[in-house]
Amino acid sequence: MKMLIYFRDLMSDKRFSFGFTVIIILTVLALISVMSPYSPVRWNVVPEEKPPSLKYLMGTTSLGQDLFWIVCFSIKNSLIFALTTAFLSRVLAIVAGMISGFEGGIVDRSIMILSDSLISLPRVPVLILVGAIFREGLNLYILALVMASLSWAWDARVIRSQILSLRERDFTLTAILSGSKSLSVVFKEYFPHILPIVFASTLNNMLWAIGIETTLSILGLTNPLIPTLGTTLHWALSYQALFLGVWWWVFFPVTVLILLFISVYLLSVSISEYLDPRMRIQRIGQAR
Amino acid sequence: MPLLEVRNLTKIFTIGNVFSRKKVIAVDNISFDVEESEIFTIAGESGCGKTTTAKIILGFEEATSGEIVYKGKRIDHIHHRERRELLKEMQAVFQNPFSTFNPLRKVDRYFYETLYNLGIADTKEKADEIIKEKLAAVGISFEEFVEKYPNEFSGGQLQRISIARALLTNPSILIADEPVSMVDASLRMSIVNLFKDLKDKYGVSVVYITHDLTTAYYISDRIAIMFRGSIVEIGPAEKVLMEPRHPYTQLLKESVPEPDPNRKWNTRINLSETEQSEYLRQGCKFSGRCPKAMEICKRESPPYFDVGGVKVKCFLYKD
Amino acid sequence: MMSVEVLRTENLKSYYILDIFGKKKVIKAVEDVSISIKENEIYGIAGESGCGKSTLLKAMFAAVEPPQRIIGGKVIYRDNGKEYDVYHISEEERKKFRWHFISYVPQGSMSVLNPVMKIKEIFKDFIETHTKGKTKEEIYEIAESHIRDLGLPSGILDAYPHQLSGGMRQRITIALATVLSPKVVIADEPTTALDVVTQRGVIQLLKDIQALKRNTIIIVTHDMGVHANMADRIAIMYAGRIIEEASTEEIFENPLHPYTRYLIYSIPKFGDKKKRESAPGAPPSLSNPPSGCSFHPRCPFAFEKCREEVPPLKEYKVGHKVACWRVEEGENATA
Amino acid sequence: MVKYFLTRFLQFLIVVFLSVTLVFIIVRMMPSDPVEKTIAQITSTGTFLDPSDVEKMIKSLREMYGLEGSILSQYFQTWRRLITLNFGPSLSFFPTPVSSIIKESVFWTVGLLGVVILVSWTIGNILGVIAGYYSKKLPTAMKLLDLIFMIIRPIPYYILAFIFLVLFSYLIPAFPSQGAYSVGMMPGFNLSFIIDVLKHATLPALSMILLQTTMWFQSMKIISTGVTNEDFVIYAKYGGISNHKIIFRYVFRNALLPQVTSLSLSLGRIFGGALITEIVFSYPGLGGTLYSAIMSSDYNLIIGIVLFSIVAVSLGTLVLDFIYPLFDPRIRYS
Repeated sequence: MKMLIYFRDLMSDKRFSFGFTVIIILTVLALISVMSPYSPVRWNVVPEEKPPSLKYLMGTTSLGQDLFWIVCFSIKNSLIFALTTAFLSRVLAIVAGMISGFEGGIVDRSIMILSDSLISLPRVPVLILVGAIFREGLNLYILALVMASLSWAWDARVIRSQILSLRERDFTLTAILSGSKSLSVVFKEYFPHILPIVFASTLNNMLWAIGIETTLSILGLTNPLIPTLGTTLHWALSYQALFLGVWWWVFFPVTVLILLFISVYLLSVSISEYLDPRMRIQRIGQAR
Repeated sequence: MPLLEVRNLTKIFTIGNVFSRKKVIAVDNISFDVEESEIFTIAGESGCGKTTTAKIILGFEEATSGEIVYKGKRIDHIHHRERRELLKEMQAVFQNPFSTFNPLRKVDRYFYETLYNLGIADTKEKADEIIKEKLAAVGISFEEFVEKYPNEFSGGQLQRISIARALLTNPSILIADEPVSMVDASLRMSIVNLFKDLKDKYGVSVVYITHDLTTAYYISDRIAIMFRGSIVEIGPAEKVLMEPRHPYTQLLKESVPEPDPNRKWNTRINLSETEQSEYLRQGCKFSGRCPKAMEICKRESPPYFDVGGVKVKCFLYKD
Repeated sequence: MMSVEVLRTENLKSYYILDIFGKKKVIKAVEDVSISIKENEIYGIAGESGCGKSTLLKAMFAAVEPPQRIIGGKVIYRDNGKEYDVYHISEEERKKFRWHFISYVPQGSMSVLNPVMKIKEIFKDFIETHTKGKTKEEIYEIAESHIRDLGLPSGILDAYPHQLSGGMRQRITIALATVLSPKVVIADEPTTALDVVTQRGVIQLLKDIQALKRNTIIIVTHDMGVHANMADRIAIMYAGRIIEEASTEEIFENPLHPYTRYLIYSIPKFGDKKKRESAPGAPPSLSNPPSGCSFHPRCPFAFEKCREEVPPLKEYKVGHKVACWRVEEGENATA
Repeated sequence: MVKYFLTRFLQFLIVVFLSVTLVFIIVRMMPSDPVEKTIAQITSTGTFLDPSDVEKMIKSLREMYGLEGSILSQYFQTWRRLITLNFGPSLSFFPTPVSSIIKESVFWTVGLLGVVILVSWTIGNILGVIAGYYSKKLPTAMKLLDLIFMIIRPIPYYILAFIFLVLFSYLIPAFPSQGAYSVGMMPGFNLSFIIDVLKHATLPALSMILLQTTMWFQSMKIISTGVTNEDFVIYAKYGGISNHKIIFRYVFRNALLPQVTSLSLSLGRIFGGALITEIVFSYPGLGGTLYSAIMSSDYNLIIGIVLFSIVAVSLGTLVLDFIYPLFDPRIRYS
């Protein structure tokens, strides 16, 4: 019931409704990939280099694959990859940020030194190094783990500073006076305040993950047999698709990527604005 | 035996990082007792150490040195479990009722948590019964209280609710840190009176921490005046506030604007511009501004002198 | 009385109109306020938080920004014998009154001075805006002599705000507001959040300025002690309306409105421990004020008429106005 | 002040220490032996090698990779190479030392990145402060700009660079598609060469400037919306101070502080973006060089560029942190 009200409020934001609609469409495409008549790793299952038509919605590739189904698989893999990365790095960020903020002292300082280093570390060369070292051995889950361990630092910092300021608020003391234990203070008192940051940063982390995965894949630094939007473009570019006039092989993945980026970004912007505690407090007062 | 004893309490905060550390003495060797069924006031300006003292008593801050004794037993450095047990005896009310409760949580949650966590009630019925009773004591009805977020109440209502929460455990002592300074003028006295009732009807002791000397005069039995971490004067409120001995207490009392147009100020004052240097000052911390400062005040920190039942930390009363 | 009017409001109404996710909310912060403020007086406005007193000040200062709006009424400035209806002149003309004719001292807050500018640069920006053709040196000279006149250390002009104590910042803000000797100074809770000793210093400064420049100060605070010490006349505000107005002595000696009586009699005094009572209940919400007299739900004397009709602010005694049906009835009974 | 500098410098040392260690660990995790891989690569090209020569080559390669000796001595070896800037010879451009290849390419990257950061940071912040100050009633042109920026903002560097390449180099052949200057052109300080260089730099620079401008614009807009609601800005408005003075002396100067911090924190990301963009346009900076090193499995060069990048970016961050007190009197006078 409450969720419905939130959703209705959010849908009145044009940015949200656009982003949400696009994401739903992309999710549907990802889901129907299970109905694909072809395996994504098999080549020469359809005639080569056919332009988009009713039969082949997005045309076919020089490898003899139906681009529509490849794109569906790619969306699925890219989304799963992004979610995995975002989830792992969020877990790291929340745990690190909360421990750091709540424990203080030497634990806090060590975590902060580590996260400060990670923040100023140029991640792209490091990831390219990882890609160059592992090459085809780099499956999406390992990449997700590596990327997650490189991308938790900023949000851990934000969460930590939130916790530090929440700790100074009197309601922390009230909770302790009410006999609550530390863990329950963190979850009941602080979590609602931290949630919006976590939410928005999850979406931003997904964006970053897809962006990096695409880049590494295009450069041929991941396993090219796993269909993602990046590897699809990798194949297209290595087959000189644009020179040979097979423009659709490039056009559709790029369009889907851009739609994905814009919609996720719009969702993150509108949701973080909506979940901002000050706005939430205003709405609570207004409910009566 | 006093209910609560604070003995030689000192708190030094270290600020800064590895490269430069600064020490600020927030509380400087203070001692006082709170008797059973007594309202004891700690009064002073911001930065005098009164809130730090309260936090140390409640166990939210650790003292640098000194002891806190409750009912003859030391309560600084006690285990978590004992600290939780102690919550049944000692509770607190804070300055800003809107920050006392999490704005994103319903207020009644704190009430049930207090009762369940501390093992005072085990069923919803029992809990509701206790909550109703305590709310009635502060003049709030159960119906207008349940299932509401903090900002659905007015400040005055919420401060009453905060007091009701503190009363759930039937505490013997209540630490109230500036409980009325954020409450509207037209409602302030109703809350002050509430503390008086708690003492008179239920025998609860209150440590009333305030910057407002008139309400302190109105409700307290005894009072300690703090300045830059030290208690400069301590004794029965009637004596301390009607005939202040310490020059700082005199300045403080004189500076209270009285609601009487026939008693406007006719003397002028000088303000200190350098709070930092007052903290670090040798000897009496007030000597830089004191109109009666003597040579000795700048060198030595004065001890307490007994002047007719009032202890004054000032060399003027040496003989 | 020989005193000349310098500013008045006529049936001023100012609301906040909020729009939160498509839901409209109207806060009636100032309702039908008509006050007349004289030259060379300190006029106090008393009331608790949320009674609309700050909104009234902003409307008088003609600094209304959305969501605040002027719904009706007038604000008249009287400068050099001419009257100006400030909401019927252009924004540019309105701005010309600032600092020359009317200026503003905000709440005793820490943050009205730009943290990255030196105090003298801040003074320069404000002075430069309202004077023409002055060199930098001349402007600094104006600032410095003003600071000296007020008995503040002139070295302070070279400091950054973060280097000053809270009390000093508040006094610098007052100096900044009065640097061009405005005829009217509006001070919104200038001593709230300051310690009592500092508060006394700030009040001392405001009184010094008034004595020096012989201008008008309109001071808003909830602290009746501050009013007793400063104001010549006091208006009591409740739920967006002025409910009583009289000279300070009269208000304290002979308060007529039940709310004013609570306000004054509930303040404890040294040497007097008799029981003090607050008004029952809580202040009303301005988005949904009660019918009739807005104090009636809390008033022990309320009767039928109080619930139905808004009492007018009427002068029952020379210089003493009250908006209360009980006073009206009493007046009728004795007449 | 001194305290501030010391803290930052310590931070710099820690970052370099941790990241060099990280790189060392990653390289150690290489699934296949890089020496065998290299040998295999050389033999696969059809070159005939005498078995005894292969033996010699393996030994020298192992030394070069620092694979001789214990893990600890290998680790110290990595540090020695970094401090002496001697990363050994490049394999694909044998026997040119890696350090001289880096020296050549770093010029292009620094030039490109410098211009991009300066232009985008300035434009983004100025537009952002105006949008933030007037956020309550944004002019239509600003609203449109805001919308366009919001759409461009999330696009990754590679994709935007690629779109620019396709649009302005293939479909509309207005700009060259690769390199820093035309093949056959003699580098020198003359007009035609400079024009040629500028032409080649236009697309990479533009695509980066566009992305980064949106980034600075958006964060500046949010920060200055906040600053606009601060008491000192409201008070300046009350004082009748003109809008442009308020925008630049009050809002901008305060909102700039977090943006300077943000620049120093984003340097790593921006640098990464530059690498990627250079790869797309085969620009001979560090990115382009890194790409060809990847393509030819020139591990020495890859490791050299990565280590160098980390130190260079940390150094850049350090310099920015050292400049920061110029903007903030609260640090200058503490």
